[in-house]
Amino acid sequence: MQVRVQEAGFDPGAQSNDFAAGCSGAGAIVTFTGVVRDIEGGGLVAMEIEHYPGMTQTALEKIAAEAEARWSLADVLVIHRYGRLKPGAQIMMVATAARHRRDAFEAAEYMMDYLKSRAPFWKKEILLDGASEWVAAKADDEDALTRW
Amino acid sequence: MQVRVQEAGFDPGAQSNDFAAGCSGAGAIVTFTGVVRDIEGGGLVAMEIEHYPGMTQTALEKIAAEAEARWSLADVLVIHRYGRLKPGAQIMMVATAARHRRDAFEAAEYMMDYLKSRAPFWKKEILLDGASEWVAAKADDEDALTRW
Amino acid sequence: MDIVYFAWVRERIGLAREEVETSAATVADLVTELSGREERYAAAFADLSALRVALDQELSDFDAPLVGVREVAFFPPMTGG
Amino acid sequence: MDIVYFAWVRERIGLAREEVETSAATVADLVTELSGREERYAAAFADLSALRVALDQELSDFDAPLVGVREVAFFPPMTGG
Repeated sequence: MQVRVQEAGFDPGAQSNDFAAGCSGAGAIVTFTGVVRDIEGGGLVAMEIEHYPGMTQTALEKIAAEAEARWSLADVLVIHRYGRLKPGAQIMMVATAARHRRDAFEAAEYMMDYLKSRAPFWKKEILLDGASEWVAAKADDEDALTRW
Repeated sequence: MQVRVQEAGFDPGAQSNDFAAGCSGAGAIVTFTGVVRDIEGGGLVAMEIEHYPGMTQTALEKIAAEAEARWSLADVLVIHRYGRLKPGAQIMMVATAARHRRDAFEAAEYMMDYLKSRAPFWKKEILLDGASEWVAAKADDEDALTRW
Repeated sequence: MDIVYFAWVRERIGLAREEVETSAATVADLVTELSGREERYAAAFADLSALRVALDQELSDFDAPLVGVREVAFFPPMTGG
Repeated sequence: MDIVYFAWVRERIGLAREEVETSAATVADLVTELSGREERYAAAFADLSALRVALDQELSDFDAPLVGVREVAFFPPMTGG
């Protein structure tokens, strides 16, 4: 398991190649990358991501450990950034490696669903006109957890 | 939509970075990479992938078009190799980009399920002792299509 | 009409492609005709549930008519991905 | 006991962290105590359904006892990923 909470940017392609290289024997690699997207109509200057430093690493490791317990996985990677990110910047990624594609897909979706609602991050949109707004949690994201 | 049937190898990380760069506005990128894995106990020299040249491109484009019709996607990428591949080599990849993660995940899983059973590829394992064996289709893979 | 074979069907029949003159009305009729020709065809077509067919590069089935078809392909279930 | 605040809870209260002396038995009691102190606390805690709480960096709930707890965190629903 590799879990990294960092302010620095990362290269998702390079990360996923490194991850895959460490998982020989796994036939299936799934990655998810989350990217800052502009708001409807444009005008997003940046996304500020706040987190709970004492808790974040542990919370992410718990989510990754639960995925490893539920599915048959060769390895799991989670990277999540905090700080001020521009539109187009990578926010986070997860990667899973498994013998079988279903395990890799489901474990990646599971981790994403839990990251959305159970990892201590909060996002604030900074707009062109100087305004800023906290991103509200979506009921859909909370509901997604009932799948698991 | 980008669909490529090729003998040459490819770099999944570079491909997924290129793909993501062309999809600004999509917050969610999912990739699946399939890798040749050794058989139980070792001894796989190569995987030979035969295909139906006249049909393959069209069959993959149909699968990708159906994914684009069913989910809200910014773009879709499919790369599938044929020829003689060594253990550890990439066989194929799919990538999906969407505003929302659920679309990106489901479309990628859908394409993989259809690629497994509806794209005209056949795999033969070449073993150390000189023997070779066609990989049999799995009932599980056929059953997977009933999800959709 | 061109007939193409893939994977173990190709290996068992010993040919990747051949041109045949036939008046078979359906794929099943064509299979019966080919199976009657030589043992290697009969062996390849012994269990149709283990075979798939494409007509002019579109998946089809054994009941399908052959009217206007230029290329028939026989192969085992596909194993892509 | 340390209390930490995140996101708009931090902004509304105007503090990221503070140390308080309290004999509150549960999180709910602590919330009542803080809300009685100043309007900015009352405003931040007005709708508990919009808040989450962690005790010593583990998600918990408002009924949980505070015995032995060193750090209480209040924040809105998380928006990771």
